[in-house]
Amino acid sequence: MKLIVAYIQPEKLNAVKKALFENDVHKMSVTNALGCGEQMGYHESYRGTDIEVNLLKKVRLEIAVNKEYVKKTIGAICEGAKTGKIGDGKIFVMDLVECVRIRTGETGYDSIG
Amino acid sequence: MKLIVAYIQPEKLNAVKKALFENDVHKMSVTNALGCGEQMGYHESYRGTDIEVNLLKKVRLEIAVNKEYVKKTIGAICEGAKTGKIGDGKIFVMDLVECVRIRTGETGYDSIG
Amino acid sequence: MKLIVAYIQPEKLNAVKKALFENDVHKMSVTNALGCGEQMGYHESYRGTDIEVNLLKKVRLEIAVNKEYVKKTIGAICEGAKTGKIGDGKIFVMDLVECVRIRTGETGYDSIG
Amino acid sequence: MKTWFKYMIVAGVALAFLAGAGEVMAEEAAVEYSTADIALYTANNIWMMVSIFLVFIMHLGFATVESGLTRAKNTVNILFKNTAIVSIGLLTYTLIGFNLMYPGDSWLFGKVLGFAGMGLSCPEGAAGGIAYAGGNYSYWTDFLFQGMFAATSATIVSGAVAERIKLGPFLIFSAIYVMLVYPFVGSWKWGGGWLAEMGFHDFAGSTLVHSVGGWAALAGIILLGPRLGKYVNGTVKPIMGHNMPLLTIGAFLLWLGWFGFNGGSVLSADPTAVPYVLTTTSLAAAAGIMGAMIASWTIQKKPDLSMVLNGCLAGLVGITAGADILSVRVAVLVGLICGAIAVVSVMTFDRIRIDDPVGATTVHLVCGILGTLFVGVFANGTVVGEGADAYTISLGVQLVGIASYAVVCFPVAFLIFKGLKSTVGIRVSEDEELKGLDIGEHGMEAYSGFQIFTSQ
Amino acid sequence: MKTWFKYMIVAGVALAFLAGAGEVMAEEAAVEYSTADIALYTANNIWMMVSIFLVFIMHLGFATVESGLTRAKNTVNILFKNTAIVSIGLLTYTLIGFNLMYPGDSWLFGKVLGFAGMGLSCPEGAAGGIAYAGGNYSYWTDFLFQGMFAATSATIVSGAVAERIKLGPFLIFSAIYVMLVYPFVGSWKWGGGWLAEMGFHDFAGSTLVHSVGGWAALAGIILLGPRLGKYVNGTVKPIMGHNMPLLTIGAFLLWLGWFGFNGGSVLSADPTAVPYVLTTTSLAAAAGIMGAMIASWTIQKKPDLSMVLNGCLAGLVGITAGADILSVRVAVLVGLICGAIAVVSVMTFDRIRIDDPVGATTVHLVCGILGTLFVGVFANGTVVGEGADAYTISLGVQLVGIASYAVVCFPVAFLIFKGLKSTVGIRVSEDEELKGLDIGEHGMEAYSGFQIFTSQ
Amino acid sequence: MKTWFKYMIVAGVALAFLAGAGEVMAEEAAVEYSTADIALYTANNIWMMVSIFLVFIMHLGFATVESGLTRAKNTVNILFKNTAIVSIGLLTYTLIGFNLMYPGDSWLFGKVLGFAGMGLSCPEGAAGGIAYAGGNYSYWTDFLFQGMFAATSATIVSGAVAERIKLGPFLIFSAIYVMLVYPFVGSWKWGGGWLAEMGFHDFAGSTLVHSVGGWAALAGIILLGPRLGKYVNGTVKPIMGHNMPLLTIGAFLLWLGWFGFNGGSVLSADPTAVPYVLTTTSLAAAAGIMGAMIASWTIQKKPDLSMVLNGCLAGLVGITAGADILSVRVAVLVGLICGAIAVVSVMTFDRIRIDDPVGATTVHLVCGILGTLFVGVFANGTVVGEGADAYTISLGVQLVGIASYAVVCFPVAFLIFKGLKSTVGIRVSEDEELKGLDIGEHGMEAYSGFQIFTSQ
Ligand SMILES: Nc1ncnc2c1ncn2[C@@H]1O[C@H](COP(=O)(O)OP(=O)(O)O)[C@@H](O)[C@H]1O
Ligand SMILES: Nc1ncnc2c1ncn2[C@@H]1O[C@H](COP(=O)(O)OP(=O)(O)O)[C@@H](O)[C@H]1O
Ligand SMILES: Nc1ncnc2c1ncn2[C@@H]1O[C@H](COP(=O)(O)OP(=O)(O)O)[C@@H](O)[C@H]1O
Repeated sequence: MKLIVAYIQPEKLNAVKKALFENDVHKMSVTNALGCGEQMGYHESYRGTDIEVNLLKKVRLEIAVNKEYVKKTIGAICEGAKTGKIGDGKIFVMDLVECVRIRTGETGYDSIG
Repeated sequence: MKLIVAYIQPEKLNAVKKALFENDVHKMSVTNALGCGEQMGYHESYRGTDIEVNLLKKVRLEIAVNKEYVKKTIGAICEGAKTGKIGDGKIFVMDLVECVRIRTGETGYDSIG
Repeated sequence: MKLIVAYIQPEKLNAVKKALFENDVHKMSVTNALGCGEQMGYHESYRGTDIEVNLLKKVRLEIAVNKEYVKKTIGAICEGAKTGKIGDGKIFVMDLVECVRIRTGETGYDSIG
Repeated sequence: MKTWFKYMIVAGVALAFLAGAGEVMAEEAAVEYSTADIALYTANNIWMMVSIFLVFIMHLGFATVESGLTRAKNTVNILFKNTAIVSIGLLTYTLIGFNLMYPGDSWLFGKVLGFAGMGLSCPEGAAGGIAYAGGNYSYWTDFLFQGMFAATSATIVSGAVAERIKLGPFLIFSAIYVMLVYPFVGSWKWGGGWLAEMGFHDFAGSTLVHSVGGWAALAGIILLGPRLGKYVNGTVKPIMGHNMPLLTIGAFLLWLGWFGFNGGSVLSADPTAVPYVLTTTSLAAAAGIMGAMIASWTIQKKPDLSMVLNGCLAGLVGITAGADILSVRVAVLVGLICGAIAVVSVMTFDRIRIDDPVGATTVHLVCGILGTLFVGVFANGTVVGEGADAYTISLGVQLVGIASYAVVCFPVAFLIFKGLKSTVGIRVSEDEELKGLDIGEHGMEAYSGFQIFTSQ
Repeated sequence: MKTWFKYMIVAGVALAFLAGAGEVMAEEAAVEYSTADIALYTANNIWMMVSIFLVFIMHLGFATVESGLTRAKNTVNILFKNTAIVSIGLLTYTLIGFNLMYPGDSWLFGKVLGFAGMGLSCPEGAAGGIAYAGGNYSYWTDFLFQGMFAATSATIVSGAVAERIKLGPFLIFSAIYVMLVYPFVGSWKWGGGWLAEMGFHDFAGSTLVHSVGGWAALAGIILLGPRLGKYVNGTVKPIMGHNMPLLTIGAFLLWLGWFGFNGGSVLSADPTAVPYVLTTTSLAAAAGIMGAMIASWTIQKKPDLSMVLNGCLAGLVGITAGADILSVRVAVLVGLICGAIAVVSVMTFDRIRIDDPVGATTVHLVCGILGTLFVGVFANGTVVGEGADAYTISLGVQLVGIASYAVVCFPVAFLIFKGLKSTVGIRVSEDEELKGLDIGEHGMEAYSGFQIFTSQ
Repeated sequence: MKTWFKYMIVAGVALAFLAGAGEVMAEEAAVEYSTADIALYTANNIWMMVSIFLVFIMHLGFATVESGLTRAKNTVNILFKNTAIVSIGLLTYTLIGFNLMYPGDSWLFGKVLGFAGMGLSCPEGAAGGIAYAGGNYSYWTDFLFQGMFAATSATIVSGAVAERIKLGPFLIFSAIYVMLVYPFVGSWKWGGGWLAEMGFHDFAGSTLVHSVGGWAALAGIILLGPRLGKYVNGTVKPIMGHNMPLLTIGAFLLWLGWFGFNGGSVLSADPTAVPYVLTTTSLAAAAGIMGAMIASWTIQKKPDLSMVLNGCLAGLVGITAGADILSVRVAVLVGLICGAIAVVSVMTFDRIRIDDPVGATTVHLVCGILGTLFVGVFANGTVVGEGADAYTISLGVQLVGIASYAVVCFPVAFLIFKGLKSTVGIRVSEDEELKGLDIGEHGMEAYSGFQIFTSQ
């Protein structure tokens, strides 16, 4: 089991969700985040004082999947989120030692989906 | 050391906290998240246009614990969050390679609690 | 590759960012979180009813780094966030199995930075 | 889909039409008035129109105070209720309320119940104009001023029962209360009924408007029970209001509106009486803030903005019964007392499990009663009015007045709510309450896109 | 940096000065008026000043309604536009607009186009005072009341084209429209032009203000196209407004303002006529809420606050043309119809890909036309006015009026927008639209620090 | 718990009572006035009452502007301060202020300091009514209008010292300033003191109200020092305001209020003078927006909403001294200049480490001085008034006026703040400043449930 964390552009969330659904990944968790990466920030100016904003708005996805879904999931995220422009985002994959479905107490393989 | 991530229903946060405290788990971090799972979304309608909301409000807990606390922690979360209804949530467990308490620089076992 | 998660005091974010930049760590993701730790909460009172707030505002950093950066990163976070007072925060380190740059499809070592 | 409810609305609207909100346009009368008479009449009427606007804006004040003091997830619902009430209030007042409250000579039953017929009908010519109210305002001004007032009493209830009441039943309650109950009991004093004859003094409605709303609020709260999460294992948990700027906007708008509520109740632009009323009103509001500030700082250790603004409103409700006759010094005293008591009262209601999210029972019921009482205490023996209409204020009569509204309004409101409870139900499901009434009743959110913790 | 734009502003301002907003201060005239005359005049003038304030506050109403119904990321931009328009409107009206709209005898071309010269010039003595308008108001009151009105028509456009239009071009459009188009077509009726002579009845501007703004809104929407993400693969996606309390504040302020918009349009403080207008206005608003509530509850299953508040405004726009002559019963009917139609119209515009975030075309154009029509339907044959100025209302003339505004305003607005589109462009870049115009056009955020999802 | 502070409040309130806010109710006088006289008097008085309401609503305007321009974590505190000031202002004005500012003949020391006794006492009969002010308004109207004005000067300070000042000491400062300093220096001109005799012209208070508040703001800022995080390693860091809609609501409400602030300062409903003042006021506001827009767009590249709204207020403050006598063209010019200068001034204060979160020193002090100066520049030689009271405006006297307020208000405010600083302290702890004053001073949050980044 793996835990996949992805940072994408906020406006790509719907496209990514669609791509994931099409790849049979239906469960995920989403938070909003600020990201600092290759993408240049932009300048805001407030009352005449300049400020460089380099924490840009991003959406963070967290998806737990069984092994055989890892590739599909990564692929789907890339498919939905890729524009080729700086700022498209990153995907991180970690090992998941255990998973529990609170409702039933199920663990492991079955509890993920 | 393990890092436990749990998604629960927002209104269960207090109950989970209580259960954790009773099991001697006093430290945790909380964020709000949107989740997409087995639970059906609901329909909102805005100015006559229907929208299916399938990202539901959830609370995300992140708890770092030493090995002997893993079971207790999972148990406490389940105890506080379980209603038996769809949407109760999930718990994910990962290996924690290192932990540092910033204030003192302590690492490892002692730094967790 | 490691994934470093750190909880720090909100007002230390800029100092931590600066310290990270000085250590050549330029990429990170930030979310706001609520934390419960050693730090005592404070009391709010609303319309005459007391409430103990023990979920305090924190900032959560998530930074993926290559092995040789782990120490530097942890050091930089401590440098920027440390005041010696309770509530300074924690750093958690996990193994990162894989990393993908969505824009280019690059993976592994190169995709992190 | 609550079909039954829509049909009731449609039926009500239809009824309104059949009944005929028929009016006769005023034609110019034959009597001649001097330019000076007309000028004074015009000025007086302008003042009353300004008062209409001020009372109107109180509805926005209520909407914002109530939504500010409740949670983000119930905001749309509260705004909706306040919007709907203005509509229901004005339309039912057009249809029935105005003629029920001001029956003129058409008393049906002693001086307790009268009715001058359905719909509006402006007397022709000067009778609906300069002669209508001694050159103080015209028929239409009268109607609109009283109509704006009427909706207020129902709005008071809205905040008290917020965050758990079903929308449909609440609107039905409001319609009945504002269409029938408020005008009926209002006629006792302002319509020239039995309490007016007894010499009950309630200048602008500490009792007639505020307590009348307050009793209904209390009945609603008792039948609904507290919000989920308010009382856990015997301890009181605060449920915080989500938007203090909204609350503050509302409180200032209410104070502003009170200038018309009290000032307009002089029913002429008398340059001595009206500004005097405005002065006592303002000083009571200012003293209400001060009283609540002292009380809150003492009891709660840190001064609570929501309490202080409740104190301001408490001072305003408290002075409403006697704004015309109490001295400046007494006005300040009334404000101080009401402001301080507001703080204690909010905390007390909380403790005795009367869960009132916005403090409506405190502000409108407790301070409404107090204000009416203070008239008897501080102005006992004062002669009000001239000639045949003159009466002497007495504490006894004030108590009779307060009691008579209590024994009618509370039971009637209780019965209406009880009836609704045992038929269509008045409380939303637990699940809906947790998710919020905005999603449950309206399928929309108040702050789309904002990240809001709804763990409570 | 859009240098060209700043130069245009500077040029405009300079022009204003060269042209000379020159006025002559009134000196006391020789004619004697009685104290009674002066008192009546003073009272009338006070009423008109109150109306000025009420119409002024409508601009805040528009600003809050429009920002409430759009997304958080475009809020600064909308507030900015509404602020700028008030400024542009008043300054251009000073320079040109007032004398273009009220040419007096200075007709240049039939009774179609007139101009009484640049700048303001108050007639000396009583001619600019008590004698200026039969003792109803003075020159300066007239100017300010009409000036506050003028900016309204441009503000209507602002909401419809929100979330995608470039700031500079929008301001240029507004300046042209409010400086030239609105006064030009307004002179046809209110300036005593050809439509006034034909007997077209538009009491306070269902057509002259609201449709004039509405046509421009429609032209802008068509040329801009829908917002990104509104239509995806042929289906309509809702883009939710971000702040329902703001919307509600705005709707109540607009209703409040309408008391001055309609009540002030009586152009005197007549104690019968003005409160009558206030009554029909209020009842139409209340019925608009009711109509929209029934429609929304029926069609959408759950009652939508934003629709109900649009319904309120729809009722207000609908009654504006005939608030002075329609009966109370008809006023309620007009409100009900407009309110219900507002719901259907908003949904219909959405379906036919007219992406209007705030429903301006529905409220101001559709209901503006309907309101003007209803005058012809329900008051056909009514004689308005006295003596030489009297005219008989007819459905035919109402249709002519509606059509004549349509055939001028829509094409002219279309041409101006088209011209801007093919020169400087009118739509922000896709990237800016995604990030929000607050960052793009103003480099700042409306809610700094708040966590807001901008995935849409 | 700051016991000492509560005792001071209690003491103050008690003092008020002992001193006796005693008034004598007016009884009808023997003199007969014609209906026409009464009608005119009634109309005039209505206008002044409307002005009271407008000035009152400015307090809500200040509350919302100030909270909009500061951070979410200090919102409750700012709203609290503004609420408390209205209360303190009205109560102390009742007790002492009114009679200190308008001593009548009770001058104690030259024409520099006078005092007509504690509390309010309305002259009996017509002397407190129609004869009180030549039939323009009654005693109570006078008191309430001036009382609403008074609190304004303290409110100005509130924004400038926001986000770091301790609540208790601020309230003490405000009480002293509004009770003693403002009325004392105000008597010099409006109370008929030495500056009035010299022919100093300050129509509605560019200097008497705005600079008086502005000087205190400056003193407070200097003694408090900048907010944490504003100046880091010698560079200026912006600290963004958290709510632009709130700011916009506030700015529009202030403009609205200014209609009463300036329009009411005519002190009668004169149908020529009042609307003329409303016109210059509005055009200066509109031009202020325009001036700031041009300046902001040029200097900052993107037009900043907060600057433009500051520009609007700058124009309003600028015209306040001469709204009655400057020509329309000059009014526009004054607005343009003040608006443009506001932008530069805000940026300059920032650079010289005067950390004023809301731009109060710019708007009220800089533009207050400018406005007073412009009267001398553009109206030099103009004769104001008639008969014995007539005086000629001169730049020299204007400078004397400006200087005399500077040399009294700044040092006095500085001393009061200094006294507080060296006794109870005026600045909250660093820790409290980081967490926010809402938690620190009030133990509550403004936006419960909302996710807000407080990294700054
Ligand atoms: N090493 C990292 N650790 C944590 N988050 C990262 C890291 N690299 C990128 N991110 C996240 O991904 C987002 C996009 O990264 P960026 O480098 O701008 O994209 P791209 O690689 O497409 O140019 C960042 O804003 C940040 O939120
Ligand atoms: N595979 C997953 N990856 C990430 N988050 C998940 C996953 N499965 C569930 N979740 C989170 O848990 C929440 C509850 O899941 P759900 O399937 O609705 O609960 P249940 O299993 O009790 O029916 C989801 O809303 C989501 O936030
Ligand atoms: N075991 C843990 N699991 C998850 N989060 C933790 C844990 N311990 C600490 N934290 C996070 O770190 C923050 C600071 O912890 P705290 O114990 O108050 O700091 P310190 O160790 O400096 O006294 C907490 O508010 C919480 O967000």
